[in-house]
Amino acid sequence: MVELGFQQADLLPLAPEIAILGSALLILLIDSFSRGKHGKAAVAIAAASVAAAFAASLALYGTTAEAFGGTFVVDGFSLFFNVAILLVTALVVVSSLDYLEEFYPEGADELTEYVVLLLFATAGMMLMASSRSLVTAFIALELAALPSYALVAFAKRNRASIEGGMKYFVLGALSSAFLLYGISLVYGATGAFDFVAIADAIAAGDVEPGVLSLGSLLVLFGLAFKVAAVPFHVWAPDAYTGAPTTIAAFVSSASKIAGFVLLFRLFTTAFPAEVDWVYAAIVLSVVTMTYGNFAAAVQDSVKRMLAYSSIAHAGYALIAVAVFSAEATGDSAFALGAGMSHLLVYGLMNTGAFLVVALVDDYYGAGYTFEDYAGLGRKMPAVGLAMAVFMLSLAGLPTGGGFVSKLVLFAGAVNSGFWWLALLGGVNSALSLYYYTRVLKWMWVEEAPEDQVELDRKPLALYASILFAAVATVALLFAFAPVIETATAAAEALLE
Amino acid sequence: MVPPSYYVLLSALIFAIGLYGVLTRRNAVVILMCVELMLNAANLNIVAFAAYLGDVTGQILVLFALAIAAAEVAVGLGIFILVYREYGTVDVTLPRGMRW
Amino acid sequence: MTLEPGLLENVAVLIPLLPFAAFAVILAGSTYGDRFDLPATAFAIASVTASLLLSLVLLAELYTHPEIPTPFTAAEATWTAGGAAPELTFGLMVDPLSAVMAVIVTLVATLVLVFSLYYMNGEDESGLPRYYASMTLFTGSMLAFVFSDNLLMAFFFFELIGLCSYILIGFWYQTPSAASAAKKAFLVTRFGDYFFLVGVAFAFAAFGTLSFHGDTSLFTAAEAAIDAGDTVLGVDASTAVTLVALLVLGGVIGKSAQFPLHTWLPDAMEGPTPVSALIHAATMVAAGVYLVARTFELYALSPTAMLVVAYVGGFTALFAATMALVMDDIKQVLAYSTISQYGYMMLALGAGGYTAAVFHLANHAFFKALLFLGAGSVIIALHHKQDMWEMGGLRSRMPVTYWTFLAGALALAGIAPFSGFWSKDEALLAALTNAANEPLLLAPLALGVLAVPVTAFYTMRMHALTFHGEARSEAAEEAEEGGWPVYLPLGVLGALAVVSGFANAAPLGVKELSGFLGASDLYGYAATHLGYADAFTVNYALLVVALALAFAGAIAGYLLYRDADEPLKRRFDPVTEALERRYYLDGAQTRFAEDGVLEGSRWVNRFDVDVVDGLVDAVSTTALQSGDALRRVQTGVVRDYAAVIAFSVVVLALLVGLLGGWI
Amino acid sequence: MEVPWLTLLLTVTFAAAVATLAVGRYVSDERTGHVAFALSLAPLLLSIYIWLMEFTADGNALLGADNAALQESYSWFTFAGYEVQYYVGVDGISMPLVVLTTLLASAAIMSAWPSITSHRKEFYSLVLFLEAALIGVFVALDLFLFFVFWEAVLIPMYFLIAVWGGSDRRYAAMKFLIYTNPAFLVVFVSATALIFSADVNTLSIVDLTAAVHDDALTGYFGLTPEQLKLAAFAGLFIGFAVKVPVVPFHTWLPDAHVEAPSPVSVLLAGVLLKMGTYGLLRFNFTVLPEAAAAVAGLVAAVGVVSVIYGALLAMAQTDLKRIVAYSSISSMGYVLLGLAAYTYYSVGGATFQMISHGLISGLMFMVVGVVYHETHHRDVRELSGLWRQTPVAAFIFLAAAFAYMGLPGMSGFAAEAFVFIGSAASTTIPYAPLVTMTAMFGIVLVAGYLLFALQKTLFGELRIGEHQTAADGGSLDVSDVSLAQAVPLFALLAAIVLLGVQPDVVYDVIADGTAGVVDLVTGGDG
Repeated sequence: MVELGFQQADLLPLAPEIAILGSALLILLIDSFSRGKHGKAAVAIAAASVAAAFAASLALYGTTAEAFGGTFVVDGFSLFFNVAILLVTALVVVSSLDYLEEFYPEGADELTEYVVLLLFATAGMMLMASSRSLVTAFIALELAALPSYALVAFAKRNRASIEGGMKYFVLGALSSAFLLYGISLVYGATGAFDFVAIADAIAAGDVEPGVLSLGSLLVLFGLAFKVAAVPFHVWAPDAYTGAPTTIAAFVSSASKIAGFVLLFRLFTTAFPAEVDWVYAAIVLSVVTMTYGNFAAAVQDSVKRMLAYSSIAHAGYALIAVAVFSAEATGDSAFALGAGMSHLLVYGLMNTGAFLVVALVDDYYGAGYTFEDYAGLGRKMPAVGLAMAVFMLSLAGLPTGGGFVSKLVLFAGAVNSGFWWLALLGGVNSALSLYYYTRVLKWMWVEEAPEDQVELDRKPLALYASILFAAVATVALLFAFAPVIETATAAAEALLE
Repeated sequence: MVPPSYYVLLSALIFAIGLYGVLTRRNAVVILMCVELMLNAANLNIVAFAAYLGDVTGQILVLFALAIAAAEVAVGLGIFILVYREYGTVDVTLPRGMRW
Repeated sequence: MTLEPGLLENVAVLIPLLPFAAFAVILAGSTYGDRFDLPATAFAIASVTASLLLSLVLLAELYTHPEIPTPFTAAEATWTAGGAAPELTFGLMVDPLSAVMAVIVTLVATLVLVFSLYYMNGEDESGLPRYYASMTLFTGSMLAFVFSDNLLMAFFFFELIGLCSYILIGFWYQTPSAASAAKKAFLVTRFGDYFFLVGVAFAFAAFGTLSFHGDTSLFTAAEAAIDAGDTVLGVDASTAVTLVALLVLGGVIGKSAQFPLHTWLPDAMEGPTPVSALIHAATMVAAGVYLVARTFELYALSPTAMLVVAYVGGFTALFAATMALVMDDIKQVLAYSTISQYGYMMLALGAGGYTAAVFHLANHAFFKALLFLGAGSVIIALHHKQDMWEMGGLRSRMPVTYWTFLAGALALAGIAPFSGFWSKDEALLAALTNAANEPLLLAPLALGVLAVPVTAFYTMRMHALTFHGEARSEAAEEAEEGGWPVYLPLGVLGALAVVSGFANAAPLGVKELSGFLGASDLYGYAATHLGYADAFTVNYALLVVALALAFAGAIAGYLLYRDADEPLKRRFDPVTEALERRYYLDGAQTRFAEDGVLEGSRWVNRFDVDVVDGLVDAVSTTALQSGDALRRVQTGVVRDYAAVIAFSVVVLALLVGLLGGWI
Repeated sequence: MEVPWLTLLLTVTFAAAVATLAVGRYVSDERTGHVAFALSLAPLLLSIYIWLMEFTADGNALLGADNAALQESYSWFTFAGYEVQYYVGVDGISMPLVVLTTLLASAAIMSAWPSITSHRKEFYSLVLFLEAALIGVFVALDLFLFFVFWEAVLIPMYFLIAVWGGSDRRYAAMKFLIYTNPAFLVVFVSATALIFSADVNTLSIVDLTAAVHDDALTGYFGLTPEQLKLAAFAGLFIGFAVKVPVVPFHTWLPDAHVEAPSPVSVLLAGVLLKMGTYGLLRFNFTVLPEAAAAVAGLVAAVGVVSVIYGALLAMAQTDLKRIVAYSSISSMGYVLLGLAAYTYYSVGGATFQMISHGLISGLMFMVVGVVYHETHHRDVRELSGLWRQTPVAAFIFLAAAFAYMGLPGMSGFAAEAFVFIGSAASTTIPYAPLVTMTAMFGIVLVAGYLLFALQKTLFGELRIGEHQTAADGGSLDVSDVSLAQAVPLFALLAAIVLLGVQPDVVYDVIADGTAGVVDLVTGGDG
C-alpha cells in the first residue's frame, strides 16, 4: 500500500485515463529533450497507450467505483464508452501514420504534436464519460474540446482547415459560455454540482423550477453543440469538411460519443424526467435526424455528406434521450442501452467511412466529389467492399452492426410508446439510403474515367485501419450480444 | 448580504452584452473578448451562488473556469494567427469557403 | 361381343389417352423439324384411328348390353386431395351420351386427318409436326372433355380445346389476318369461359361438389338445396342454381359461337380447312352444346336458364342464317351456317328436346364436316381460292365432291330424307310441344321455323354457285379432284349424311337414339322440375310446314344462283349492307376492345404514370428540394452560425418554458 | 447426430457465393458462369434432398412449437428481456418456397450465361448471395432474424440492378431500394409494438403467435389489445403490400423489372415478390387472424383492384418486360384475395399461386431475356414473326404466356382455380361471390394483352426493328436458344406442367401448412 496520500481507490479505476494522459506527457517529454522529432515513436507510444487503456477498460469491467470524492465514477457505463472512444482513437492514431506523411509534407515532423493533441482530447473524452460532477464534466469537456480546435486547424497551410478550425473554435467557445451559464443556474437552483446531489435536491422539492429548467436547458444545449445536434450543429459540417480527414473522423465519432455519454449520464442521473428538458430532447431528436439526412442528400462532396450523416446519426442517438418520459421511465434502460450500442457501432462505421475518404481524397488525391469515386470499387476491391459495409451499415442495412443497433434503438422508441419517432427515424433511414448508396453507385456501378489518378501505392496503416473497422462492423452484426447486453446492463445500473 | 438576484441580474446583463458582441462584431479578437465576458458572467453567477450557499465548490469551479478560459484564449489566438496569415485580417466573416 | 369385366374401362381410358400419347411423341419429335413430317402424320392418324375403333367398341358394347349400369366411372385420378377441403378429382364418365360423342369426335377426326394427307401434306405445307401435334392434342382434349365426370374437369379440357383452336387457326401464322383471327377466337371464347369458370367456382362454393353423377352429384346437391330452401352464395338455392347455370352458359355461348359471342367463328375460317371441318364445325363448337346436354339436369332445375338457352338458340339460328345469305367466301357461308345450326341445338335443349339436340349435334357433325371437306377439296383444286364467285361449273370436273357435297347440302337444308331434316324437325317439335307448357317458347320456335327456308336458301345458293353454271375463273376451269384421301372421307361422310338421320327418325317410328340415350329419364326430370312434356309425339303439321319451307328456300336458292354471274344481293342494298357488315356487331366488338378497353387502359396507364408514380417522384423531388433549401441555413459565415445558435437557444427555451409552464 | 439441415443449406449457399468470387479469379470469363451454376446446384440439390428426405412438418410452423420441421435455435442476443435467436425451421408453406428459390436461382444463373458479359464473377456471386438471403427469409422463425434476411435481400438486388441493368438502371435501383426500405420499417414498428405488448420473452414468431392467439396482450400506450391488433395489421399490411406490390404501392416494380437484367428479373418476379405475400400470410393472416377477418373485405377489395388495375396497366404497355411486370401485380392480387377469403382452397391456392407465379414469371422473364438478347428489342412494335426463325424460343414464349393466362394443365390454372373456388365460398369477405367474380375478370384481361403480345412478336412476317425479310423467305441475324439456354427454360416449363397436372406434388404440403391458418378464423369449418 502506497502511503503518499494517494488512494488506490481513486487512481486505479481511472487507470485508462491515466495511461492516455501519461503517454501524452511522455511524448511531450521526449519531444522536449530530443533534438529531432520522433513522430513514429510517438505514434507507437500512443498506440501502446491506447491499447493499454483499452485493456484496462476491459479489465476494469464489472467494477463500480467512485473516485475523487465522487466527482468521477467508474462503472459499466463509463467503461463501455471508454471502449467506444478508444476504438475510434486507435483507428485514427494508426491511420495517421500514413495520412499525415502524405497529406501534409511537413507532417512527419508535426506528428508528435498531433499525437499529443489526440491523446489529450481522448483523455478528456474518457473523463467526460466518468464525470459525475458538473465541475469535472466541464473541465473534461474543455480538455476534449481545446485540442480538438487545434486539431481541426492542424493543416496550417490549408484554408479549409483554418476556416473550419476558426468556426469550430468561435462557436465552441460560445457554447461553452452557454454551458457554463447553464451550470451556474443549475448550481443556483440546487446548490450542487454532483449529479446525485442535484437529483436529491430536486427530489427534496425546494428548487426554483424556472431557474432549474432554464439551467438544465442551457446545459442540454451546450452538450447538443458537442454532439452536433441541430440547430447547434452549425459548426459541424464546416469543421468536419475543413479538418484533416482523420481528425474529422475523430471529432465526428469520438467527440460525439463523448458528448452523448455526458448527456446520458447527466440527464439520467441529475435531472428527472419531470424537468422540462424532455420536450427539448424530442424536438432536438426530430429536427436533427431530419435536417441531417435532408442536407446530406444534396451534397456533392463525400466528406461533407459524411459530415451531415454524422449529424443525422446524432438525431438517432438522441432518440435514446427523447424517449424518457414520465410514463415510461421503467423501460428507458432499454432505449438508453440501445442508444449506447448504436453509438459504439456508429463510431466504427463512421470512422471507417471517413478513413476511406482520407485514403481516396487526401492520400491518393482522387478528389472530393462523388464523381471522383467513379470505378474505385473495382480498382481497390478491399476498400470498396469496406466502404460498402460502412455505407450500408450506416444506412441500416444488414452488412454490419449498424443494422442491429439502429433497429434495437427504434425498438426502444417503440417500447417507450414513441412509435412515431421510430417511424420518423425509419423514413429518415430510407432517405439516408439515397445518399449512402450514391457513394456505392459511383464506386461500383460507374466505370473509372481514363484520366483517374494512379492508385499504385498501398498505405499499409490506413488500409489496416479501414479493414479493421470494416471487419469489426461486420462482426458486430453477429456478435451483437456482448455490446447490447453490456450496454443495457450499464444503462440499468445507471438508472437505478 | 446582497441578495443573489442582483448578481443574477448583473450577470445576465453581462452575458447578454457578451452575446451581443459575439453576434455583431467582425474582429475575431473582439469576439474572443466577448466570449470571455459571457464566461465571466457565468463565473459571477457561480461565485454569487457559492457565497450565498456557503459552498466552496462553486468557487473552485470558477478557478478552473478562469484557467480554461485562458487556455481557450491561447488556442483561439493561435487559430486567429493562422487566419490572419491566410486572409490578412482577422475578420471572422471573411472565411466562408465552406457553406451549404 | 362381350368384353371381359374391367376391359371396358380400359377401352374408355385408352380413347382419350392415345391421341395424348401421339401428341407427346409428335411434340418431342418436332425438334427434328421437317424430317418428322411423315412420322408425325402416321402417329396422328394411327392414334386417332385406334381411338375411333375403341370408341366404336365402347358404343357397341353399351348398345348391345343395356344391362351395363351407366353412367360409370372408367377411371378416376385425384387432381388434388385438397388437404382439409374436399378433394378435386378427374374421372372418365362413360354413358351413352359420352360414347356417342366419342364416336362422333373420333370418326370426324380420323376422316379429317386422312383428308389432311391431301390438304396439308399434299400441299407441302411447312410445320406439319405442329399441325399434327395440335390436332392430336385437340382430339385428346376433346375426348377427355367428353368423358369428363365433373364440371372442373370439363372446364379444364374445354380450355385446352380453346388452346388447340388458337394454334390451329393461327397455323399460317405469317398471315397477319390468321394471327389476328386466332387471337380473336381465343379471346372471345375466353370471355365466355370466364363466366364458365365463375360458374364452376360458384357451383363448388354453393353445393360443395362438381360431379356429374353418383350419389353426391352437383345435380342432386342442387336439387336437395332447392328442396331444403337453403341459402347459398347469399341467395336462395334456386336463384343460385339459375346463376350457376347461366354462368356456365357463358362458356357454352362462347364455345358454340352463339349470339353475341359468335363473332370469332367466321374469322376462325383463316385456319386450314380440315381444321375448320374438325374443330370449327363438328367438335369443338359442339362442346358448348354438349356441355348443356351433359348438365341438362342442372338446367332443368331452372326454368329461367332453360328459357335463356332456348332464346339464345332460336335467335342465333335465324340471326346467323341471314348473314350466311350474303357471304361470298364459301367457308364464311359454312361458318355462319354452323353458328345457326348450333342455335337449333340450343333451341332444342332449352325446349327440353334432349334427344333432338344430341341427334342434331351428331348429324350436323357429319354433314358439316362433309361440307367443309368438300369445300376444302374445292379450295385446293382452285389453288386456295375461296370466293364462290371465282368458282362455278365444278360439277363435271369434281364429281365425287359434287355428289357428296350435295348430300351434305341437302342434309343441311333440311330436305327429307337427309339427316338434317330429321333432327331439325325434332328440335322444332320439342319447342312446339313445350310451348304448350311454357308459352314463352313460342318466340324461339318462330325464329327457328323462320330460319328453315333461309338455311335452305343459302345452302343451295352456295351449292349452285360452287358447282353449277359456268366456271368463273381460270382456276375453276382447270380444277382437278384429289385422290383417295379426298374420296374416302367424303364418301364416308356423304353416306352418313344420307343415313345418319334414320338413327332416330321419329316420324318413321325409329327412336333408337332416344332410347339408347335414356332420354325418357331426362324428360321425366324436366317434367318434374319445369312442367315440360315427358314425351314427344310427332306433329305432322310441323313436319310438313318445315319441309315445305325448306323446299321453297332450296329451290329458290338453286334457281336464283344456278346461272348467276353477278351477285344478286346488290338489289337489296340497305339490307345486304347490314348483313355484309355482320349487323355491325363485329365492328362494335372490335371498337369496344380497341377504343374502349385498350384506350381505357392507356388512360389508366397515364393516370398511373402521372398521378400514382408522379406522387412517388414528387415525394423524392420534394425531399431533395427541401434538403437543398434547408442546407442554405449553412451560409458559411460564422457570425450567422452564432446567430443561429443564439436564436435557437432563445426559441427553444421559450418553447419549453411555455410547455413546462414556467414562463 | 442431428444434422442442422437448414443452417447447412444457408451455409452452402453463402459458401457458393464466396466460392464464386474466389474461383472466378482463376477461371476464364466464360467459365465463370459454368462454375457458378455448378456451385448453385449444391443448394438446389440440398434443398430438394431436404424436402424429400428430411422434411416432416406437421401443420403450420407458427401454430405450434413442434409443427415446423428441422428446427434449430441458438441464442443471438438479448435486449430488454427479449431473447433474439437464430431460430429457423420450415413448414409446408416455406419449404416449397425455399425450393422455388434454389430452383430459380440456378435457372437464372444458367440463363445469364450469354447475356451477362461484364464483371461476371461479381454478378454470379451476388445472385448467390441473394439466394442465400431469400432462403433465410423463408426459413427464419425469429422476428429479428427474419428482418435481417429481409433487408439483406435489398443489398445484392440493388447492385444487380444498378450494375448490370439497362440504361435507366441507377434510377430504378435507387427507387427499388428507397421505396421498399421504409415499408420494412413500418413492418418493424408494427411488429415490435405487438411484441412489446405480448407476454413473450423471445422474438420467436411462434411464441408471438401463441401469445396473440391466447389474448396474452396488454394494450399499447392508449390502444386496447383489439385496437393494437388492428393497428398492427394495418402497419404490417402496408409494409408487406409495398413488397408484393399491391396497388397503389406498385410503381417501383415496373421500373425495377425493366431495368434489371433478365436473370435478375427472374428472381425479382419469381421470389422477391413472394416475400411480400409470404409476410402477409405469416404475419397478417396467421398472427392476427381476428384483425384480418375483420378487414377481409377491404383486403379483398385491394386485391381485386390490384388484379384489374395491374391488368389494365399491362394492357397499355408495349415493352415485353413491362407487360410481364404489370401482370405480376395483377397475379399477386389473386393471392391477396385468396388470403382474405380464409377458406382451405383459397389460402392454399394463394400459397400455391406464389409457387406457380414464381415459376411462370421466371420462365417468362427468361424467355423475354432470350428474345432481347438475340434481337436487342423488347418493344412488341419492333418485333414480328419470330416464330419462323426462333421456333424454340417462340414455343417457350407461347407456353409461358398461356401458363400466365391460367391455361389448364399448367400450374397457373391450378392456383387460380383453387383461389376462385375457395374465395367464392368465403365467409369473411362480404359479397364473396361478387368479389370473386370481379377479380376473376382478370383472366380475360390477361389473355387480352398476352395474346396481343404473342400476335405482334411471334406471328406475322419476320421483322426485327428496321430489318425485315422478304415476304416468303430469307432470314435475319438472330439465332434460336442454345442448348444451354434451353435447359432452364424446359426445366421450368416441365415444373409448371407437372404442377398443373398434379398440383398435389406441392399443394399437399401447402395444404398442410395453410389449413391451420384457416381454422383460426373458421374454427375448422373452412
